[in-house]
Amino acid sequence: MLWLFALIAGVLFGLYYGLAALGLNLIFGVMRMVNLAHGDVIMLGGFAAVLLFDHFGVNPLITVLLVIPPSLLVGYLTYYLLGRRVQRSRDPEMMSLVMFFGVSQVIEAVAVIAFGNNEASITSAVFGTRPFSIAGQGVPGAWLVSAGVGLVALVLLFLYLYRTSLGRATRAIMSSPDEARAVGVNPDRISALTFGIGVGLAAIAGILSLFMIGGTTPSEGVDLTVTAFAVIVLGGLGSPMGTFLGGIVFGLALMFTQTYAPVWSGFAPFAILLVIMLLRPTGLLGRTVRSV
Amino acid sequence: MVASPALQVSGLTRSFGGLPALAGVDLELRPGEVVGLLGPNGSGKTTLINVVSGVYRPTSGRVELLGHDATGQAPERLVRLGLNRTFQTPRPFRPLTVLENVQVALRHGRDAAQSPEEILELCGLGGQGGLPAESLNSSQQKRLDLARALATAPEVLLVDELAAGMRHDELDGAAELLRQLAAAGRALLVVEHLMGFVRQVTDRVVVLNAGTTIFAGSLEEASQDPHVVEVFLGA
Amino acid sequence: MLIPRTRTVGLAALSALLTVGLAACGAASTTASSGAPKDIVIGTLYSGSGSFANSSLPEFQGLKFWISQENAGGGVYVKAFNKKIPIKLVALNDQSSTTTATTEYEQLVTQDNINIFVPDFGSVLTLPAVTIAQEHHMLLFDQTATGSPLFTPGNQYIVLCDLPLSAIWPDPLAHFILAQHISRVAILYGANDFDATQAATVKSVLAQGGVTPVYYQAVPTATTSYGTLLHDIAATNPQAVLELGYASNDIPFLQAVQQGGYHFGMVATAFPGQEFTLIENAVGKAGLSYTYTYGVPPYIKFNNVSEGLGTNAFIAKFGHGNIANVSFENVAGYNTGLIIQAALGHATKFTQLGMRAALFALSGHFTTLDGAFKLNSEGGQVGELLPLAQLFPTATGNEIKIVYPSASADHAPVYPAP
Amino acid sequence: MSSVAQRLREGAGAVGRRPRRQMVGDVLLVVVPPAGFLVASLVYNNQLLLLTMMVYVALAQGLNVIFGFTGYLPFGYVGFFGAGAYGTALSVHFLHAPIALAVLLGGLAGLLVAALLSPLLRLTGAYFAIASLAAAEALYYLISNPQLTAVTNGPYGVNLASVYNSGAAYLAAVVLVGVAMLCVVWVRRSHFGMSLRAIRADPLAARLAGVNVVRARTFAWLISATLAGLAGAIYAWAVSVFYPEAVFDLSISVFAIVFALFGGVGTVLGPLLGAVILYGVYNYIGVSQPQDFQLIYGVLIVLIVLFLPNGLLSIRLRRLWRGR
Repeated sequence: MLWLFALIAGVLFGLYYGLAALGLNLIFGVMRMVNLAHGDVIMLGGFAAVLLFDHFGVNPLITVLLVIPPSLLVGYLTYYLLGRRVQRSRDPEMMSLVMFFGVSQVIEAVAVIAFGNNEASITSAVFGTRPFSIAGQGVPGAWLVSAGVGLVALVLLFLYLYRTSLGRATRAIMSSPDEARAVGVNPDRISALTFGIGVGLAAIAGILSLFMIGGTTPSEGVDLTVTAFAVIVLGGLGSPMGTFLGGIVFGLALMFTQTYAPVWSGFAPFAILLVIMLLRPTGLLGRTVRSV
Repeated sequence: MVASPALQVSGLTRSFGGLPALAGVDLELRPGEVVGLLGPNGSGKTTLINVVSGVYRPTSGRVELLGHDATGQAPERLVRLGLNRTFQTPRPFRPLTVLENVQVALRHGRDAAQSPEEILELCGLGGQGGLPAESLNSSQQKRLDLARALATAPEVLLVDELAAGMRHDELDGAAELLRQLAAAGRALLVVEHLMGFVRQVTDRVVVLNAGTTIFAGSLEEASQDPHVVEVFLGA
Repeated sequence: MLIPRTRTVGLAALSALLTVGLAACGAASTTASSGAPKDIVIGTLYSGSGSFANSSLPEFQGLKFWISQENAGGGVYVKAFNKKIPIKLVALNDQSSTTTATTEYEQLVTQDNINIFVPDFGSVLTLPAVTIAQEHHMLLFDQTATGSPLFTPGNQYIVLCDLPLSAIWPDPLAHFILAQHISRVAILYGANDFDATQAATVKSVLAQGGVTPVYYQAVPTATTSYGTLLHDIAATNPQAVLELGYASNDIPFLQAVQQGGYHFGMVATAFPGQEFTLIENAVGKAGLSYTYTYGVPPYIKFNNVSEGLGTNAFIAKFGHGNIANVSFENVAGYNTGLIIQAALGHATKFTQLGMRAALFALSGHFTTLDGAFKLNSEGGQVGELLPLAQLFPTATGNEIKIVYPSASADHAPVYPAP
Repeated sequence: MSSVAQRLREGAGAVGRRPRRQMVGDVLLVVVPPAGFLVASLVYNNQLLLLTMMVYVALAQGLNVIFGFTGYLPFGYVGFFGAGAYGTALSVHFLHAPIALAVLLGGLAGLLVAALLSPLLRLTGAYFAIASLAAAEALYYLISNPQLTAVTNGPYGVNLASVYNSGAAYLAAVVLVGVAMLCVVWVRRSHFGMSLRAIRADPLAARLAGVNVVRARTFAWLISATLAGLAGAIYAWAVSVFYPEAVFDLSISVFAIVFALFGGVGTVLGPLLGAVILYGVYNYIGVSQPQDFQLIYGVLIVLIVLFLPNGLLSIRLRRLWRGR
């Protein structure tokens, strides 16, 4: 029953990957900015959980809630101090990429100064050491917690986007900034808020990454950004549901190759991404964009 | 007197997401003639031009160009076969100069030996070759669109609302230019809203409504056809 | 009409000037004198950030500790001039990037007039220095890079200071498995030179004892989730599970063992001995108990040494008496200094090859807190064997004890793990 | 008005009857940078730094060809670099090719990988950027795979000591800079480049001007990849021993992109200046402020984007217009 475990693990990791990529997709969808520092925000989320746990014994699930207010603040500041200016340049998509490369370098350097270079983690015993049984397979509790948080985040985001006026305005900007402006949406306010939500989602993913990928170090940002990018492109840019689908495809690809051909487990997710891109150029759930 | 058609469109349909934008269009265009394509907004005029010029593939039907099957061919291939078009909203290469706009087309068209300056002169853009295309006004941009199309030496030319937005004093020149082009043996299909302009360049019109051909004949007859009158008044 | 021309021509010229100017700025002006130098310049790199920083920085600290010790005593003794000469350190930060390391090694060698060339931690960052050392005829005091492409028969300009070649690391580990009559062995290793070499060694030693691994797979070095892999390994019913990776692999692996509630008779990973504090913090006490790892200094002790401080003295001085403050990398960096000290102190000529000859003369007759110093013909280190260690729970945490081979063991192994 | 007049002159000279003075300028653009690097090596002897700078000049210019002239940004540009490095290594090991030929075969390896990946050009924007990244990662995992040890030596790395020759590698890099400059000057001035700019301005209109858009883009893609392949080949030759992760390091892509954008893409001089200045600054900080290396460099890049968002060459134009 190796395949069944791979299936379960793939889906659970997929939900985690979806969460880790969600913020990046939102920011890109609303602002057309490429946040190359996304992975570094995930890293910071991880350190927040470790520090709060080590010094105050705060349960990581509480930290999930605690990181939201500072994330919104950071998002607001980042947007008004950096993002808005870049949006006015000739090629915001590409210039934001360069700028956030710089931001990513700064975050990593500051993290090294603040936290040192060592890998930091919380012992996984926090969520129990006895695996839960799902379909006869023993699944670590931490995986279920992470996947659950991912699902809750998705549902809340969905409700926000489809059931609130701010969310509707956000979707309006995603589909057409000019028209949204014409009907009275203030793009700056929405952009700043979205940036904050994106940062918050990344930070939450960082907390969970302690249990899914073993820990956090200041240098892990780049790899996480690359993975997050692969996931959102797989699922489709600007599609929150697609991000989770992309995450699950990525997770399944990883877990099945780990099971049947471990040495190819680095190769397979990217090869699958390539194949899907060639068959469906806008990702699994991406909107079709007319090329002319 | 009766030449074989330069462009023959038969039973052409095209749907977007299940909604038909063209629902069976028939049309014939002979060398040396100008045909006006009329119809209310949304009747499918621009879609027809887009399908014939290869921007969209037809859902069904057939396009024959100078005796070749041109159905669903790519735009650059149709250009080589001898067809070109202009846009309702002009689309020059904005960062390139006026001259470069024409040079690109000359280079990849059917007759690279033409003089780009003469083409610009013909389209009323003489002496402006060095200007960046984005500095032209909209009427000039339309004429640049036309110049670029002409640079590929087309036998069949689809002109989408050339007159719209032109100043009054420019209209006569534009009409004269279209007549000259036809006189040189080209076949022209002209989409136009300004009836006066249509009358200046042609007598023969085709009328579209809701994606189908409802009339083909002289402008005179069209104005007396009850169906055509109803469509235009209704619109 | 002149504008475009002057602009293109002018800027082309400007770009050339800039290149030349930039180059000239960096050009150093010092030249070597014929007599004794004012100071011995040691050039090295460290990773201030990036994936190698957590190993590189402690090693760098060890080296700096040695320098401060020597300079406090008036400098390092140089036999060729028969006097002590102060040490000057030039250290650049390569941020764990090989591309950056490459140009910075060249910078050290061509601009900073160094006398002693010490590379950064590990094979990946040391490799670019090998060619540069050869090209400029500088002896490379390789600290901890044990990978196979580093040592080639024709190359005289490298000596390995602080570790045996990675191919011989797991020798005691594999023999322990045979000695315990363990027949079902699972081996998971990182797809990199360092780990793949170890895995191959284990496999071949086991084969000599008639044991074929029930699971033998490579995973990308970047792997951080081991839950599924462990599930598949468990399905082969192994008695021993060996995971050969970097610290960044060992941590998620040991966590996954704990998360999944797996229990194997023997679990061995490479780095808990070298990065004990770090890994115990990340994995927790229970996650490490009764697992095995390579026994490295300061856990194997060498107090009877021919150069520098012995293990206990080093723990007292560097770690303020607490072994938890001392990592293997600290010892390695300090030991690099001791090897340099030995080379300078025994070479009759102050030349790079003179130092090399001195070290080869000392090979086999020389012990430091890192163990016996013995070189093979290519400059590889074959003297220091890594015994096998096991981690035993105590009231406060785990304790590392050497359990095999029995000659150096200070504790009996507990197999299978309770 | 003056700006229009200036563009008029630039435009009139772009193609066809080109003023002789501009031809002289173009020749200088191709000849002076390599000559500069040749001279630089006489006064500054950290040759590997200069060589790496030249490699980045070539990469930034190669990126300029595909990104500056078609708008396609390949995030995984380093894939061609790595392909070039391994193409050369395999040519030396298996074909026993002389090194000059092996370097050319490295360029060919870049070209072949690009040809194989040309269907990616159907994608646009961020999709293309990430798909090319996935291709580079997949290629890295393929080459470094232990199961391919017999072919690529897998994770154990490459040793080219048998053909090592630092002086010759330096000269090859000098030539490479000339070739890269020539490619960009040619693309900027030729009919081909004019077509590319037309495509970038309006792909549909370009097709209606008869341009075969797919063929033109593919051609630019192949030129760009070949430059990166040659850069990887020469770099591999110069460092002579390396692990696969060293030549597939994503930061090589990022540096090339940052350098090109900093200088100004779509221009001939921008990427050259971007690579020389920013890489120079990078090394200056690395040597003078090693402890705060990353922090200073990161802050610098943020400041550049905030205050110079349109590239270095945008200052030049502004100054010139004001000056006139």
